[in-house]
Amino acid sequence: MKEEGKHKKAKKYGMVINLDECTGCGACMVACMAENNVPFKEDESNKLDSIAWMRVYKLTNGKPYPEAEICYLPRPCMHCEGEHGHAPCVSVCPATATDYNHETGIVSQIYTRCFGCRYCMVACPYHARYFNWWDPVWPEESTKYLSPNVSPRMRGVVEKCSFCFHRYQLAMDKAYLEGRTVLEEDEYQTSCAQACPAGAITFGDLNNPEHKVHQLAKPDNKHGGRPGNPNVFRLLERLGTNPKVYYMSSREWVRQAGDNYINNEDLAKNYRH
Amino acid sequence: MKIGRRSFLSFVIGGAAGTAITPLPWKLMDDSSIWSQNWPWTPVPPDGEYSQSNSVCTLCPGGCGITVRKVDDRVVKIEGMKGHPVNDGGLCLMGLSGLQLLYGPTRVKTPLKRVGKRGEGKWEKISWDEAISEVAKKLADIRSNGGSHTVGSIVDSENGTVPNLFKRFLTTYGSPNFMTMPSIQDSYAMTLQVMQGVSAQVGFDAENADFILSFGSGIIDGWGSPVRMFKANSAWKANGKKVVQIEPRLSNTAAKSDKWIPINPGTEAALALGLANVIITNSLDSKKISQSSGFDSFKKLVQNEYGTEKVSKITGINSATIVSLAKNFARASKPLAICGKGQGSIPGSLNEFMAVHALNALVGNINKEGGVWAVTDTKYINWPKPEMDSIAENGIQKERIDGAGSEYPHTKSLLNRLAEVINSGDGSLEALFVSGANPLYSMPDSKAIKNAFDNIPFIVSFSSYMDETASNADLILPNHVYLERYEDVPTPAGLSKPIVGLTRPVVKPQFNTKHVGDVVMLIAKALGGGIADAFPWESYEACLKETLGVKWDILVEKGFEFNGDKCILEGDFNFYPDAMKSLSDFSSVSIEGSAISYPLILIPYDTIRLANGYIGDPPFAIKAVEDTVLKGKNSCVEINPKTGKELGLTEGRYASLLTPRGKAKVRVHLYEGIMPGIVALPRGLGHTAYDKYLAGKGCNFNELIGSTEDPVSGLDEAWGIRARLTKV
Amino acid sequence: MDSALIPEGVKRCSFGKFAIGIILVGGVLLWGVYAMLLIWLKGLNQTNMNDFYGFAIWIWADLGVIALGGGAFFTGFLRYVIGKDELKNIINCAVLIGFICYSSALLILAIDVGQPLRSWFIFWHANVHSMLTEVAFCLSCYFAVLIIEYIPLILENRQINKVPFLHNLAHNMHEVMVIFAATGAFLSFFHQGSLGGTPAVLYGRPFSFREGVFIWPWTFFLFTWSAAAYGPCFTLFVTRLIEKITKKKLVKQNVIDLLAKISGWTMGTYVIAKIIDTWYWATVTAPARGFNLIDFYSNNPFYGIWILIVEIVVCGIVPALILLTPKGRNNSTLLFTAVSLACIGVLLNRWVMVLQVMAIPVMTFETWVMYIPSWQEVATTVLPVAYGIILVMISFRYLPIFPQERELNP
Amino acid sequence: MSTQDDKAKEVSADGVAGPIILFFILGLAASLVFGWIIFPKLLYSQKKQPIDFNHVLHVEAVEEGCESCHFFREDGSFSGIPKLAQCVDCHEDAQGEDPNEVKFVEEYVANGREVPWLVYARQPDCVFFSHAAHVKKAEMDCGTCHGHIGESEHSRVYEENRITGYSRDIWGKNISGLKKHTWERMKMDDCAECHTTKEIKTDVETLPWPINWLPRPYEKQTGNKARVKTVKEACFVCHK
Repeated sequence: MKEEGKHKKAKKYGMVINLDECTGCGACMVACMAENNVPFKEDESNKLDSIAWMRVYKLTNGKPYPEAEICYLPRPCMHCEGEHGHAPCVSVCPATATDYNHETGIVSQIYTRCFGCRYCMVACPYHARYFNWWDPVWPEESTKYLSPNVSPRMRGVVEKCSFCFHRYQLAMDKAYLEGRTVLEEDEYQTSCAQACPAGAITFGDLNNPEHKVHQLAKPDNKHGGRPGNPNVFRLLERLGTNPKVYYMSSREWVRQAGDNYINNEDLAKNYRH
Repeated sequence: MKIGRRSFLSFVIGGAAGTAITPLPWKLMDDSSIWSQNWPWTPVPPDGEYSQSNSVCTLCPGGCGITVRKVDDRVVKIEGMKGHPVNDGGLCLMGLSGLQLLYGPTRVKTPLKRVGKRGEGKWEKISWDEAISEVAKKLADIRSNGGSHTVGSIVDSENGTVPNLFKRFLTTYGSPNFMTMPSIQDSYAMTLQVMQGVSAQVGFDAENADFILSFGSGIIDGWGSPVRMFKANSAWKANGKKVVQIEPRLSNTAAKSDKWIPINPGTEAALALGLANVIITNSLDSKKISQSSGFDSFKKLVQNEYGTEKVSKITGINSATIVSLAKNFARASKPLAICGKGQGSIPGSLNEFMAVHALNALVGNINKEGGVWAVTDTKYINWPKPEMDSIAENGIQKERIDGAGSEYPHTKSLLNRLAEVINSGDGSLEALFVSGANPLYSMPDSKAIKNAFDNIPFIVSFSSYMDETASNADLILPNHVYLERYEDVPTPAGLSKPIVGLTRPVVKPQFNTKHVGDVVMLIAKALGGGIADAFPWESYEACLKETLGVKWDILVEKGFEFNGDKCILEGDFNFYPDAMKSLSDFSSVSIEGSAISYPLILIPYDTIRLANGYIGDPPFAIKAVEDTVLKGKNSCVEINPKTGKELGLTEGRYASLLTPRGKAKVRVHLYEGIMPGIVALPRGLGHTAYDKYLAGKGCNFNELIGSTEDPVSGLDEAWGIRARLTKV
Repeated sequence: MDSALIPEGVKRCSFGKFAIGIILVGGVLLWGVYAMLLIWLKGLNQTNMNDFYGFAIWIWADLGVIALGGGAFFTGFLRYVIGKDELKNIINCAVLIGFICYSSALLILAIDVGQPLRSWFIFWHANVHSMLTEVAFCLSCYFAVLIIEYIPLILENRQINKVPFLHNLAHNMHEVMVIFAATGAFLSFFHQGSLGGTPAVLYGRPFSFREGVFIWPWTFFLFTWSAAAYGPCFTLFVTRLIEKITKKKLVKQNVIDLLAKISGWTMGTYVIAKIIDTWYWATVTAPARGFNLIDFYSNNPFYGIWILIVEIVVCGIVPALILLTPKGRNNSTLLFTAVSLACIGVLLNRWVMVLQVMAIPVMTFETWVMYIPSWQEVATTVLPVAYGIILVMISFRYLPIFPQERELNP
Repeated sequence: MSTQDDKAKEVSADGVAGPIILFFILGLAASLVFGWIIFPKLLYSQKKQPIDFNHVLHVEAVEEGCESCHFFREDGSFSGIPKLAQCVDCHEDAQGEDPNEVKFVEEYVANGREVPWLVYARQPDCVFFSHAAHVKKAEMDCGTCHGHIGESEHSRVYEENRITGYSRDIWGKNISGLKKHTWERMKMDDCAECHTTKEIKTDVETLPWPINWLPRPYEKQTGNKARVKTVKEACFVCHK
């Protein structure tokens, strides 16, 4: 009973990214960097050590010219729920520097608690977690544009997308002042969703039937949030990470690229039982 | 002795035991960890009062509305302005990283005077008074020696108050050499001129079209007003509208289109005429438009010369595809054909533009909903005609150095010819102003441009950034960046409804810079006489206020304003102007280089993540560039795996790219999305100036290509160049 | 020069020779220390780790030395708890190796974390769900136990032992050692297991993920068991090595034989369990996540199926069979081959469970990532080896590590 | 350690135990003195506020108590220490003879320079503290965290931890870390004290008049009680 009541109340912020509309322009990446004081260094072309909370991947269908197709896939932190909040990265952190918030469904990362063991990075199959290998250095004048809402990270800690949680905090502050405790859908939007020039990113409460994300993804909470919309999929659904970022594509090969399948496997049967 | 040692030990042990029960070790342990949590070299952004202000982004001709988020007097974020007619909340990655241009290390912080050799990077800081009197003195000398027509200026476009101040200045000074950076807008304007007899800008009612046929235009790669096109693209997707992309490479636009049709590059005009043939032959053309003049000649041309089989051979597209494409296009209720490759920085072949425009006319979408509109300039600049003295009168009668208006009577500016004219000694410039442009980087055949600039004794840059042109100037008079200044923003590229926007200072100028408009006026005033009298305004801001008149208040409040309804110019459509006659034996727009020594064809490609105009990529944007585009210090070229196999080149290999104009060391990226035999290189890399986050990364496409004059317009029509790729 | 410190009745090389040895190895040690300081001062950018390779050579070395150091707890367990009395003749060596391995592991961890000054957060803000927390707690506790086990050994130095109090203390400590040995065995069981759990709980990584019993994945038990099997092999390996270098017989063959036999049995059972685990993983666990076994071993320049064969057959079944046959145990060369193979096998297993896990792309649109350690990483990994060699040299020279030495070398 | 201790006992028969115990006690005493008295003095540097501020005087002069100067902005953010512009509303020119006011007007108002106040309660950059949540939603008094600062007539000395750079108020005056009042320490555990233990009911009945009279659609809909209780799963509540 109690569990049920709790469930009703809990929000589950998530995203639906329409891959048909995503143009791969990279605005989400930069909007995120600018919003979250993400540092940069002289050479960022080695993507193995380039911090990008939001990273846009380029997918190909593997066919030769001229049948080749490409699709872009923006990848923020998936804010996995796993089973009951046991996100792959959260349960492994030895110092409780990251947690799963049951009230919002957001996976946090506390930079000042993190001591840099990087176990969470190993645990995350999405490569959504980034380590500060270098001291973040801003050119002299450039520190002026740093936002006070997100603390700059120091060398030696892990960081990742927070679904712009500070925007939630600021919106809540305003709500409190106005005597409210509930936010409207547009009061809390992530920087990437707001910036996307193609309008491909939708953000909101997956548990709220009035929110657009819920209507698009039709998540089935009884079955680990599985999407009810046949064009919607999640990355690595079969691992049971229960991510809160849903992708939408009308193309079969794109949907299949979201997960691993062994040859001749009956896809539908295997994980939609 | 023994006791001493034991006593000491005992003292130490007592001390250790005692210390353990004092706060000392525990507090130190805690504090040292806290110290590691806020190392003094990690910045702590100060909090303060939040505020927002609206403005317009001018980093590209897109004209997006922006909302700037501030904390006290610091700008901390730039976002798209909700409800703005161009971008309604969205913003591209360049616009989003604008703060790095405002506060970035690439800014020129005070007027600089060259002390070393040109381009050596040795500067002396000077005051504004010194700087202005230096320019004025130089110009006064040139003028008194009868050389007023040898002073020129290069600005980004001809629209808006700032370019017009330059123009006015040159006019009253006595020079016709007002030059602008080339773009497809020039070709489109000329097409409208030639085929419709109107002097107008082109506008696309893209949002309302339902079948978009793009001849290589990078709809989502930065063509037109980028964010507006992104939005249109999403709307097409949502409403099931069709997009067909024709180009030899699977660009992002091609990837997002409903159908990608690879074509032999340079043969787009032939395809357009081939499609016209199918449409006319099947009587799918708009009956009303076929009454237009020249239709019969046009019909004859396409039916005789552009039969489907022949076009198929020229373009490499199979006949069935051509026929079905033509039929689908003609049968759509609001079809729209567009051209201008990539982001549209190369004007291109006028024949191609005319052929595509004819295609639009055939399906009757000129000045119709979802079609191509000829829109008037926003004529809000109505300054009184200046008084001209005799030197000025004389000077402006002289021929322009680039031959625009004389050799090519319809063309306004031909910057692409400047280098050759100067280098061949056919003309010379004594002084050059460059504002809002970086020709040394972004004009094709950079080497020739550099040589030409070396022959100009006095170059003044008004750049806010240490770009390639500024670093090769004699004097830099840094402008405020767009977040620090007022300026009108004329109708964004390709917009069907003319609007005017206002960019305004959201922060105080961060450095010792001055508005370029003010500087031009100050120079004019220092020169005195009629030149000074032509600028009666107290300051640029006063000039702008007066110019905009009643619009000023609205612009200050809203940030943008529509420019009336009567903006469409009709004109009489002519299907077969003289200029089109050369199409009778057309197969491909010419390309430089011999096929024997250069077996491959090099084409540029544009991506929205790389800026290739006046502004270089700020750090955030360059960070967003994929590692298949830029790897370490090298650009990656895209080649088909088949081509790779023939050349023995594998993924990631270093290779040497050679063209008749230059060479570069590149890395290979094998890509199934490109036609075999073609090499594609991204534009926007290979800067040598700006800051360390941009300089020295990759190679500049413009160093590898030359410019080819379009026989009709004189504009640059080069779409590629022959090339060789070898292992290193 | 230092003859007064050398145990009575044994011969040691000249001090000069010893000093040269120490200096040579000390040079390597200093190189490692230099690299370590570089890493502490400049940060982990000195390594070749990256966002895809969050764990690298160090964590492998960590898991490796802890597995090899497993001889300490298992021999202790056999000697004190089970009562295999003969093993008293090799227990000192096992304890010494254990001490070296565990102190090395802790040192490596201190280098490996991004914020060493905050590493105590693992205790203060412990997350009980994390395998690493369990590892940290058990590792520190067990290290304390090892210190306690090592102290009496130091106290047996000829000079120290002259002090009556210390002599008595050593004696008394030996008496109660059974308690520590039992505690050590218990702690070891858990942290070896937790280390096994470390990769196996990563359900986002189908290569390392294992299902399990209650809260423990199978590798929890596999790691413990493998440490029990392979740890004593390392003890034997080091003993043999010291024997070879000093050209002396130090432990009687029956002791060696007993330990080798027990090791053989544990290894044999381990290999069987490992095969079952691998089979279940390859046919049930991985396919359920969309992976064929061969997916984990193809499309990359290094990690081929050979790795599985070497680990299970060459370094598992083969040494187990040798150790299980009296002939194999009694043949010096065969025995040495077997223990060497065993050591390689367990190191390979740990490598695979740490490094290969990260090399494998999980998202379909990613590719394998290869990694080569930087010199700083190599130096810091060699550092504990050098330190270990020095400690062995000193301990062997001044402490009665091998009780049978005098008897065997009259 | 214990071995030495035992050893000391053992050799006491020899008559050397005396000095050994003495030295042990000496060592113990010295370290205690150092750790408890000298160390805190060394750890903190003392800084004076630029202007000696009289809260009492100001509270008397204003109408809305603390919120007259420390107010909420419309966007829900809290203004914190007043900016110069705010002070200038009253202190365009010196109103009295007080040397502090004169100094303030001459040095800061005249030059348009902000006063570099040292903020006793300044939390580290990683901490997100919502005044709105505490003051508006939970209706807590300023004093719960800030103590009786409103009743101070002088600005006390600001003590800064030399290692961390924080105000001493975060750790608390007492070097042992113990406190008597809620406002005496502002470490994370002190926040957690409230956040993990108190289940504060904001059911309609429990709220003071007139709030209990107002309709509260959210709680009604969901039957939820607002909670302070943030267990371990709520790092982001207070961190940024």
